[in-house]
Amino acid sequence: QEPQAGGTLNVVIQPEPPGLMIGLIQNGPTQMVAGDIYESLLRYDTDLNPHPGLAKEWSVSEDGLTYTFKLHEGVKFHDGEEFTSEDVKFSIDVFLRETHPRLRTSLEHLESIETPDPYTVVFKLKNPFGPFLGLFEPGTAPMIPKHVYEGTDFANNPANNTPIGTGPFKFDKWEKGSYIHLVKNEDYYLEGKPYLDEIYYHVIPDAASRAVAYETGKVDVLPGGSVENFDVPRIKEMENTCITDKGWELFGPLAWMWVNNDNPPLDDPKVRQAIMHAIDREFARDALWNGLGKVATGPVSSSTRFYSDATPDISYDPEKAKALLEESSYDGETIRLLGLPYGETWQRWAEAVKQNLAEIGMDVEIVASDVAGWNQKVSDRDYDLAFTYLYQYGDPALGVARNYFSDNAEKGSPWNNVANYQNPEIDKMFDEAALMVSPEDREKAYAEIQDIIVSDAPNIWLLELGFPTISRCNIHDPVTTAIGVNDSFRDTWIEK
Amino acid sequence: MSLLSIRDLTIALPEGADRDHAARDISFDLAPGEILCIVGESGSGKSMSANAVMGLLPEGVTPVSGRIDFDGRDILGLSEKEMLALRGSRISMIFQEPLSALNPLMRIGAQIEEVFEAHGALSGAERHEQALRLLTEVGIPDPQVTIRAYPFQLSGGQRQRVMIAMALALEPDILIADEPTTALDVTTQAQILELIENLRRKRNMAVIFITHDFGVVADIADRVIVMQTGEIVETGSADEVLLHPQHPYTNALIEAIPRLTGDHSGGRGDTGEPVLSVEGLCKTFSTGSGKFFGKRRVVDAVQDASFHLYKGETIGIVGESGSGKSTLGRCIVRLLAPSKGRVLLEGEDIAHMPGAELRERRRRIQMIFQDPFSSLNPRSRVSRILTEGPIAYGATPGDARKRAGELLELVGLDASAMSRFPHEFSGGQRQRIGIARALALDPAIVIADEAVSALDVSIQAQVLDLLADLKARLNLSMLFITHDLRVAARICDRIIVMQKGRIIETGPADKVLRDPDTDYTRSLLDAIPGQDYERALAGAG
Amino acid sequence: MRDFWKRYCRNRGALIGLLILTLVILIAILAPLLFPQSPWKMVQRPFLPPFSQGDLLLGTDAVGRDVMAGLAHGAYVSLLVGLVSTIVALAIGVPIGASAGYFAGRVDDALMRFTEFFQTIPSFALAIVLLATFQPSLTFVIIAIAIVSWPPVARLVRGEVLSLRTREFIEAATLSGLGNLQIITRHILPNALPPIIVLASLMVAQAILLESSLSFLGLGDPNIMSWGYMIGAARTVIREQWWLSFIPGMAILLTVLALNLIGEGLNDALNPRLTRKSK
Amino acid sequence: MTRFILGRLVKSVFILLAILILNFFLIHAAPGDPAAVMAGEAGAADEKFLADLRAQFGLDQPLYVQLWIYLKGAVQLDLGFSFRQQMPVADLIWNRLPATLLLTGAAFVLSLVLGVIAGVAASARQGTWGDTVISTLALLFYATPLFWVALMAVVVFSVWLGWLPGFGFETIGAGYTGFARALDIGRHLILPATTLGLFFMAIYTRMTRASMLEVSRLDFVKTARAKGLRHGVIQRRHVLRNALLPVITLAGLQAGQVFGGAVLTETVFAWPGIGRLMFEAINQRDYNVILGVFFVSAAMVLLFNLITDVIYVFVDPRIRLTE
Ligand SMILES: Nc1ncnc2c1ncn2[C@@H]1O[C@H](COP(=O)(O)OP(=O)(O)OP(=O)(O)O)[C@@H](O)[C@H]1O
Ligand SMILES: Nc1ncnc2c1ncn2[C@@H]1O[C@H](COP(=O)(O)OP(=O)(O)OP(=O)(O)O)[C@@H](O)[C@H]1O
Ligand SMILES: [Mg+2]
Ligand SMILES: [Mg+2]
Repeated sequence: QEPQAGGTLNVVIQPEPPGLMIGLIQNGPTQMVAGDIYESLLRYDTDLNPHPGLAKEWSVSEDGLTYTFKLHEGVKFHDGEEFTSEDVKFSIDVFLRETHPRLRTSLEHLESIETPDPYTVVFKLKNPFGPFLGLFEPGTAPMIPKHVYEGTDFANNPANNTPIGTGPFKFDKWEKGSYIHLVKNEDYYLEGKPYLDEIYYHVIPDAASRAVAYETGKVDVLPGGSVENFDVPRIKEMENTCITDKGWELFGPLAWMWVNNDNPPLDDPKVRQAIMHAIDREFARDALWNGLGKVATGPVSSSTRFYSDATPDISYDPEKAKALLEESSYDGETIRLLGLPYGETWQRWAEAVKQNLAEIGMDVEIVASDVAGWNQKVSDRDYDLAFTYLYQYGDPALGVARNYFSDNAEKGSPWNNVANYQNPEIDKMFDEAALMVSPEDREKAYAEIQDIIVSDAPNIWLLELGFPTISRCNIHDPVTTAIGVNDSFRDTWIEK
Repeated sequence: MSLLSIRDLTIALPEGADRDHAARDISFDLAPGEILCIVGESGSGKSMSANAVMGLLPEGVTPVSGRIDFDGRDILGLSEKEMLALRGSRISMIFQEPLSALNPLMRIGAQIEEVFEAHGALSGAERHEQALRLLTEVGIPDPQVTIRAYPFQLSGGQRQRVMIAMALALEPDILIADEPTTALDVTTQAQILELIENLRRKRNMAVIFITHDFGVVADIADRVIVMQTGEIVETGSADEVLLHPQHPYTNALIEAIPRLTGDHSGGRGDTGEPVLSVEGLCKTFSTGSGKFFGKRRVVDAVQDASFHLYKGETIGIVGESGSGKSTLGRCIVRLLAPSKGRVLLEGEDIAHMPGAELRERRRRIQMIFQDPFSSLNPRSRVSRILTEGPIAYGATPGDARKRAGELLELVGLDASAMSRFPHEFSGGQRQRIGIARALALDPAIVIADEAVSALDVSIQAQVLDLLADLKARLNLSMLFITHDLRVAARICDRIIVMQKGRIIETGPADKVLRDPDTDYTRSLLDAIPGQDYERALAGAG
Repeated sequence: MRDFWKRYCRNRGALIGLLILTLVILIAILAPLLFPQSPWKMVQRPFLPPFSQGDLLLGTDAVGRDVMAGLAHGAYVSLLVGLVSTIVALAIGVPIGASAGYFAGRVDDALMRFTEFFQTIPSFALAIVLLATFQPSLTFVIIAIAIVSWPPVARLVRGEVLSLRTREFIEAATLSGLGNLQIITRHILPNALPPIIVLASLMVAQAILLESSLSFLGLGDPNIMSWGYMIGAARTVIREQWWLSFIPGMAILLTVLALNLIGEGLNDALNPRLTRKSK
Repeated sequence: MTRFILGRLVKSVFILLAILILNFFLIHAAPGDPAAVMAGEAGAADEKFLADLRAQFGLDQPLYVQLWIYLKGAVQLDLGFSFRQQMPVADLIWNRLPATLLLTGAAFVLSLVLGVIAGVAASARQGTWGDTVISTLALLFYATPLFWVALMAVVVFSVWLGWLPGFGFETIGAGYTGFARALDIGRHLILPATTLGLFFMAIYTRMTRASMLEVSRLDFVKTARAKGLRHGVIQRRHVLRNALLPVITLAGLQAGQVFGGAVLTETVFAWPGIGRLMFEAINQRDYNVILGVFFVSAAMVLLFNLITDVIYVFVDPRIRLTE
């Protein structure tokens, strides 16, 4: 089918992003909108293979230490300035190193960036770093205009309110509390793209209202998580409605419960294993997540590279759980379960888990809190069990290791090793696996790692979440890459 | 020819009322230009009978039989629309409570003009003219200003005049006045009575005048109807009924009227130490909290009052409303803090005495209050009312109860009263309980503030007798505050006259009442209604 | 007392209200007996409609819990929240109002400023902040509700006391040598009671509504099955399983309605004007 | 008059400061801070990131210094900077305030006007079925949870019947201007304003009815009847005016509650007002915004109280002319 140009896309956004300057802020909604404005060097298909982005081609040296990117020529920022290798160097080496905590960790492996000519960028690494080629998506390594930011106070640069990137859409207007309006970038470097004239991101704070918005035709795209899961089946049945759970492969969102490995009786592996078997993940998937997603088998999501399915069984088995609990040191203590304050589904899930644990004889009290309280409690390790879900960024070295490294166990952040899992052997294995050049070697190493971690049961893995993106069927190609709607809508078109 | 003729009128009360009928088989006639007075104790059905004529009976109260003929038609058979045409134009009415009878949010003028409007009389400008003329006619000072005033800016007497102006606006044939002067002091009452009398004469208007004050009746009535529990017990010309009452009830009522003249026990000699000495007492109120347009207003309620009270003596404090009588009494018992001056109670100054010490002294000086309804806690049994004082001063509950029993007997109540609540007593009985309470602490002095004003004449007489008796038996000293000079005459040894916060005259009761020193006192005396009648009674008796 | 009862019964609405409330109270008390299992227990497949299965009269909710059991246990919570928070609010408001009215002058001024202060803050917003600060648990929900609902009590009590204070029987009590505390507790408050009782019945109703609003926003105690929680949890499925929010909504409505009717009945029965007439 | 208003304004300043201080400590006592929230949403952060953010927001200073800085700004009407939205709080609130004013104003006027009319109608028909219907409806609205009504209203009027938009402030992207835009906003306003107004309407209905009946029993009404005035005139001129006094007082006291109700209504109806702004700000620990909203809403309540007091003065001469 031949794409048709023109039309307005109405998309739900929730919550309202704090800002659109993606170099400074990387939360979900910011990524979603800024993904249309900013671009990175590569794009990833749903099997996580790299494709050209701002870089039209690239090569890796044999030793895995040198990466060379050739940039598209004639790419312009929205203010008309040309995009060159200098901008790449500035973005990675200066701006993001200063502001982007997740990228910063990976940049420790970077030796230098060279710009032999305006359209060539050469990255030199200190050591081989397997996941390096997976870093170049807009949420991790957005390209930022050097001429606007160089030498300024990044956080307070007035340009943050009128973001300027190279993307297919330009920022037009942000009516706080109502909508964000983007318009087509007429000077986009790919002929004929984007197809859409404009995009409205609608801010609708209540999940039920968001569903109504779709049903009454106010919006056409419901990105994953924007309506409550309970609403999905109904909306799915509507005329001219298509649903896909693609577009989350890079993130590989995995839900689990942190277990405070320090607190008795949870310091007893038997208790943790008992919990592991007490939880009915299939029920949660079917009743709470509309049957979307997959039951987790361990710390790595099946869409992530180097996933191993040969780990010890952790499936639902209440009898076994009871037996394990019987043998353990658990003695009727009240276990505090910290729910995730991200809407009804999570709340229901906490209630279901509480009930699951009650069935095997554990006394659980749910602790409610808002986002800030959740952060604080998890960071301070003031919990017994705590729901969470985290992205894996396609590679265990990027998104998994951080949660199991002994060194990462200090308090103060909700995304490091919050469980305080201490296993020097695993530390060493993670370190080595990240530096291996050959994918086959890495695969083997990670399989072993997964096996050990699952046996130790430091956390209770639950589900690989499936976030469905719902859109009208006459909107073609809303999701084309591994980051889904967080990528730009440059390939999307509306059939009239 | 009678203007209004009522025949066998019976008015039923709704279920749950204290009796079946507000009025039963009432019959009377009213001639043009005649003043007909209806008297009788509270609740006897006076108001309901009058309201029936206006077609303004409260909900649930309905005339069940009889007829009211006015102008050849039975009023009871008229439609609401026809009644509207009569009300205010042919028959008018004024009510007892002048403060609440006017709409607080409307200007005086507008309220008067409304009468014309209601009956489609006159044009706008003419209405205003007429309202002004009426205000002038009823003797409102400065009508040009008053017409633009709001009710709360007028005194009680002025408000009552406005009511009268309204009632007279369309020159009605009949004016019904339901206790129009009860809330006013004697001087104002005299003026209003005179006004009504004049208007009647000028316009040949018939008046139905409801009151329970025989003095007033004697001054204005042509004919009198006496009512008791809904029935007319006696009717006749004023002279017949007042001087030669036939019915025992009428007799009893007349008997109970306190006499201004007659024998007083006479002033006791100023002997011995006074139990109470008031020296240079002043009380200043400042009002107007500043909440809105906060101009502060300062009222000198009592200025430089001095007197002595001796053992066994009763001093009456009299004066027109607002002259500072109550304030003086309340300063003495320290319910109010005096601004200046001394109050020597048995030699000790309690005027500025602080808390605990004051409490100890204060039991020697007790008070009897005006309103028998609000002076007893409706939620306390009589036993508690009488015992909690002594208990607070350290008596054992047992002793206190015993004493309470004695007190009840002393004031003439049955011992069974102990376990009852105040609302189970009549007004007179309640006042007795109030007296018993005051005596429970064995005071040396009792202050009675309008202790009998709220009571019906017959009950008033009983209570006054009781007080006189107790005083003699217990050798009490008493300050008796009243605006009723007849009452003062009956019980006091000496009388203090107050005007605008000052004591302007003090002397033995006989002297003050017969031969006052000041014009003010004289004017008070002159305003007392029914003096001729009293003389006639005395002559007859 | 019999008198009072008779007057109360004259109001048909009030009787109905009393009937409903008694029923709710009974259910609340008997909930642990009628539904011995936890209301959180997942007993059947989710979204069973009402009356489709014998033992699950009102069907199941989004995770297969018995709605009827939730309703019964929720009755207990709602009433508890309503009663306790009202009692706490009275415990704050009555002393403040009574002191302000009784001592007048500067004390009154200070206390009324304090009350005004709490009335100026939008109450619901304050409740939200309180719960964000202290974390939602039943205790804090109750405290938060009490904190935002006492000012009207204080105002009412103050007004009553101000008018009672000048009544002659209070002066008589002063002259009888009673202390301030005795006068307030023995003479003033008992007489101020009727309007306070009426207000209290309305406050219980308001507290139940407030608790449900807070629960609806996710600020309730997550371990406790309340009606507000049930509505909040069911709002996402209001379209297909509308009864899941409708049923607890009706429960709140009926209970609050009952309390209001009772309040009106009390108002009639305790009204001094009516009382005096039938003396 | 001016003196009175000035006095009130001075008093208001103190109340506002007290509210700010109380809320400042309350909200700072809440667990978590804006930096942690923002980091939380980003899904990753390290110590440096958090420390940078905190320094940028001024959260690294002692609490009393922060309070002092805030109050110093507040008395100059500078409400600070929103950590999260990166714009001045005053701008943020200023953008949202009209929506809230429109919503609460509409709800308020609606509830007051309809409530009074219904109350008068009910009292005029006291004891008849008309009275029963109005009173019962009022009682029902009074007893129904606001958010529940909101949910049901959306389902019925927006989803089932499709008559009215179920949420939002205006049709986004329609590009209406002038009258068309006003009309569009008006259509969006109907559901939320009605929902918010219902509860208060119920209150005013009940209050007006009771007050009308109460005043009808007063002596001056009897006087008016004795004048021969027609029933309608008496009701309008004598009863209603007096009966409105307590309603006005109550309306003044309720300003704060209307705003509280707006938090719920704005959330359910996606109304871009400050109630929702505050609710979100609390969850995000955007301290300055929370305080700013409290400041503005309390100021509005105070202003409103002042206005009702002034109205009261014009309605009731007893207050105007004390002395
Ligand atoms: N609105 C009413 N409803 C029921 N009963 C009433 C009502 N008003 C008066 N009554 C009763 O009607 C009877 C007569 O009352 P009415 O007011 O005529 O007495 P009154 O002679 O005017 O007394 P007073 O001197 O106290 O004014 C009394 O028993 C009273 O209790
Ligand atoms: N609490 C008060 N505040 C302000 N002014 C008061 C107060 N009490 C009394 N007054 C004023 O003091 C003056 C004297 O009042 P007081 O009550 O002593 O008069 P009275 O002689 O007892 O009158 P009455 O016969 O009407 O009872 C009046 O002008 C009154 O308005
Ligand atoms: Mg009468
Ligand atoms: Mg007096």
